[in-house]
Amino acid sequence: MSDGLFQFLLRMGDNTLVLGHRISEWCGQAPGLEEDIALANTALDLIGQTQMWLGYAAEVEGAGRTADDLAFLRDVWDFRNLLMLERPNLDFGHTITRQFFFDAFHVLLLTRLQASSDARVAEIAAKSVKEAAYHLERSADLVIALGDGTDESHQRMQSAVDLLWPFAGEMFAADDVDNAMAAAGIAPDPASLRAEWQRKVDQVMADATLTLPESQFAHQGGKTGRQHTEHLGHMLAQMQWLQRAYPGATW
Amino acid sequence: MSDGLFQFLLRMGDNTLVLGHRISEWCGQAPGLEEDIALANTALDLIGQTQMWLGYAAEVEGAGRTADDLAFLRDVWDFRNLLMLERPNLDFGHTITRQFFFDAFHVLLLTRLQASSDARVAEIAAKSVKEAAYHLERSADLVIALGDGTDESHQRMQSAVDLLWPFAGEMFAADDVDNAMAAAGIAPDPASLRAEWQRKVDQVMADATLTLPESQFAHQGGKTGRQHTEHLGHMLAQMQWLQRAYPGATW
Amino acid sequence: DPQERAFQERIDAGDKIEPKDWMPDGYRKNLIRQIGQHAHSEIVGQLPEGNWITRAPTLERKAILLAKVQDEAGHGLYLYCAAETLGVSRDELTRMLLDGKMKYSSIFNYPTLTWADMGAVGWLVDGAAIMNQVPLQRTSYGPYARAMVRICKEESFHQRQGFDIMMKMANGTDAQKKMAQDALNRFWFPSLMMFGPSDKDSVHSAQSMAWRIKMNTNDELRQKFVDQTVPQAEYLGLTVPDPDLRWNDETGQYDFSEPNWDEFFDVISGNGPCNTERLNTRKQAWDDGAWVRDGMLAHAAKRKSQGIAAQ
Amino acid sequence: DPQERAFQERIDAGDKIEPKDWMPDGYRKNLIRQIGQHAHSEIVGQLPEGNWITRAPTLERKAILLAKVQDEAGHGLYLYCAAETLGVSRDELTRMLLDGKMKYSSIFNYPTLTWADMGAVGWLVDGAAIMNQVPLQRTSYGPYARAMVRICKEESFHQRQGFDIMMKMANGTDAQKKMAQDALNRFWFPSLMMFGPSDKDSVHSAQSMAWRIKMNTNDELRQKFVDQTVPQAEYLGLTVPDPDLRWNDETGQYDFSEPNWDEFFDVISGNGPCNTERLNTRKQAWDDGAWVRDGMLAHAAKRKSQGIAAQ
Repeated sequence: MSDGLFQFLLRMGDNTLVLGHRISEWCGQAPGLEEDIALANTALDLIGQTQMWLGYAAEVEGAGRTADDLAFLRDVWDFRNLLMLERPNLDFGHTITRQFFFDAFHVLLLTRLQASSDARVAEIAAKSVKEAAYHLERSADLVIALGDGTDESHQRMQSAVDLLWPFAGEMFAADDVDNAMAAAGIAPDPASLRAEWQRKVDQVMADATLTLPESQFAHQGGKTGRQHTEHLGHMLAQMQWLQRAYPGATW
Repeated sequence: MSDGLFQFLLRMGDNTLVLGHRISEWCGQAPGLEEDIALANTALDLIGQTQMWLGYAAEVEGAGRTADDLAFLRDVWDFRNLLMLERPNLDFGHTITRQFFFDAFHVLLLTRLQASSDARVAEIAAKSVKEAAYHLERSADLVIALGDGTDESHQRMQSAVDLLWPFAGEMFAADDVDNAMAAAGIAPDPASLRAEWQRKVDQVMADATLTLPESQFAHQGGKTGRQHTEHLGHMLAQMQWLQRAYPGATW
Repeated sequence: DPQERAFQERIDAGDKIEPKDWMPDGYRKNLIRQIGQHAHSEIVGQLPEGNWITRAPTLERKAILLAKVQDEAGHGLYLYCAAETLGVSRDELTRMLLDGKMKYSSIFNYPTLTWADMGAVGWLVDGAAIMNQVPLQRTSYGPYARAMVRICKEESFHQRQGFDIMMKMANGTDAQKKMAQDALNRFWFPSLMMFGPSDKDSVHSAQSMAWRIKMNTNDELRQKFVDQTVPQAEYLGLTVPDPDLRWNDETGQYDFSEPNWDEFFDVISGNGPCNTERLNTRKQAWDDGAWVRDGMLAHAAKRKSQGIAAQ
Repeated sequence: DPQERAFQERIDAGDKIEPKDWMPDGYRKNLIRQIGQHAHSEIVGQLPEGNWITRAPTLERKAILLAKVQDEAGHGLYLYCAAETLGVSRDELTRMLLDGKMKYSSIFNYPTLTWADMGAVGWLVDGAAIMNQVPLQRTSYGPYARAMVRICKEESFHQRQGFDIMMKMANGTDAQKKMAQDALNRFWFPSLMMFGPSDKDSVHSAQSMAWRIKMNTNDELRQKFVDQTVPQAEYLGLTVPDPDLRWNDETGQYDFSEPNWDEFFDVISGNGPCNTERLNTRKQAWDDGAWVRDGMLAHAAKRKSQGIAAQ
């Protein structure tokens, strides 16, 4: 169980860490000042959540590691984030569409986690869910505005949806870790979140005049760590540089 | 003297290392198959030269370090390459213009270094100068073809020349290290290469229908290590990743 | 001109000028230049720090840096709003920045090369900025003064965070100490330049001071900055890179070397280490963002016309 | 058809067919497909290795990898030239690749995630490629056979280099051993897939074998690859990720599990881990390079017309 819980907590924390990193890459380069502020704020929330999830993960592991050790001293194979979140930002449309797909899932998951049988999980979820709800409100609004904007913005958003769709399914694919968490009442079976997620996504897509692809193919390998994309290694080379180059220093 | 020689050798080796890295980033992404092959070949030559220069630098230093230690375990401040060479590739025109400015300098420098009072320096220069001459022939031809090609290629090449020109002067700026090398007959005063370099560049610019900017302003700080650009740190984060993440391993 | 005289009397009496009040063209023009330049500095100033967000060494440092950069974008927003009250839009100001017709603080044309630079920027650059900004809380133009009040609160917080990074570095490993010293070496003189050329060479000073849109002379503020900062450097165990720096018992101040003003004018005129990069980054962001801004406007217009049609 | 019969007799007699010889449309079409796909594989195959050139751990490893990638581009060039002798231009073939009308080897749709993957690609992927290519040196179409001779020499060199990387990793630190095993785990079944589906499911096999543009069945080659590779894995101290793998004394071969053919067809149909990335990278390179290719053509045309005018 404790290894299952550890894996589950890594998944939660790696998702927020990796997405937070990607969003932070927008610093000073967003389409407008309001977006710059909102993106920095989102990244900040996600890094804050990472501190809680990985902090608890480190405690559960009980090997004397810290949240920072987990963030800065693991190599790709030990990361447990969804593949979607490590993808490069590409354009703003891709960034926001990814954010929306994740936010819609994140809100449902955190809402359910507030009732976790693990008090610490419930507590972290309760602290995070309001932030996630705010992120979702914002990303959904942007998807709608840009889908239903100009011809160009519509076409860019549709491309983003087409590109990202095969990465959405991984959020709902359950494995042994998920089954163990569900059995222990720690976390819901991710598959049980799918229908409600789909309703939300369908509604936003409709308002945005965007169409979901029909294929149900889903890339796998991020949350299990079996096979990440090539992008994660490049992200870690940058993210972990200082800790790797100056081991043992305090900052 | 030995520290001067060490610094001089770092400059030679860091130039080829850093430019070789940049060129290698083109792998599989050049405008055509012949360019892909030629760029890989150029990078390969430059990395080979790096092994010789940094290998000798490590010997001269006498601190038990190897060429690989110098390449993979120094931070930005200890790098001694020209600022121009660490700049991002931008488009093919920028990459080739930078290559031409450097090749024209490199050929002159290596030619003179064949007569160095230091036998090892002379030997490495003799091994490198043919490669450099071939690089120059190729980069000069490309600058001419693209400068004198279409309106778009002309305009892109002119932008590249304008952007890179303020970085050319650093090649010829002499400091104490250069003066000591010149006094010892190890290397020429870089300023003494300028007139001939300028003749070559003027001739190629004329054939390419391109114009050099009038400003003689020159960015400084790479070859002395005083102030690199922000790009070098990102390059090193990638270049040095494995050595930093797995210290002491052999590959 | 009696109108101008009355205006000056209001200023001398410590009145705040508000957007709808009459004001001389020169006052308006100078304020637009000054506030715009300040706003642009906040925006461009995100870039040297943004350069290290993705390489911040701990989660906490990453969060602090993100919060700081977010604050800076917020300051930009306050300031553009203050400028808008003078009749110039944010888009116009942005266009002037991107066309090179308006400046931003030259300090942001220097590169951030190690993590210690995040400390040095907070400690020295924000420190110098605060020196400039604290008196501007009492400037004559109401919206500007009020923006400054909000900004100053956050800036002094940033400065303390920067000093805290420097402390960690200065008390850290040998490599960290070296980074800290190197950062001070590179940022000391550029920070002194932030106050502008010596008063005798400064163009707009006298009139701006009369209008109370400039509150102190450049040299006054520079001296004050040196007097405040040198003991902090000593506390950190770092050496200020000025061999002529010494305490002067007579004046009760530090004597120090002038920065290299040739370098200052080089940087101002576009030849700083990062001018081209910074401006190109902003241009790219603006151009890449065009479809987003257009899309949002188009959607808002559709919603509006649907709303009207529904009535 | 007497022409076709005569053609088949030449092939059966071991004659080489040359570009100007008569050949059946199907022969030409199949060869174009096969050589084009092979050429594209060399080009796209640069990308997974290019991904590690900038992170190679030593100068020597970086040089070896650069030389390898350069060789691959060279192989692409030989093969496009061979295809051109069949009346299809390199640009046409490239266009078909970018439009998704021609394939490249599916193996390159798998990501390279650690340095050990550079070893695994050389050892397993080049190893499997060689299995395919060595017999093709005796293929019936002359230009193709001659290209294969040149290619095979270099490929076997690459395979040895890959194995050498695996040796270093397998004999290295615990982390390196783990990387090596992880690479074998990920690349084993995809390498088996490189030989194509089982003969009973393979579409073009019989005719291609009669024409000698396919020299062995897929299953034959796959078996040969397994028999050659398993002892190498044992030598490295690595475990082949197949619980059912065992030596069969009766057949004198290894029994092994079939790869997951559903995954194979998923990858073929565009759903591999990197299909979109690989094709987008090539599209981007092609589009970004358009101005260069155009510029070079325009310059060459100017030079030519100047040459004519000067006569």
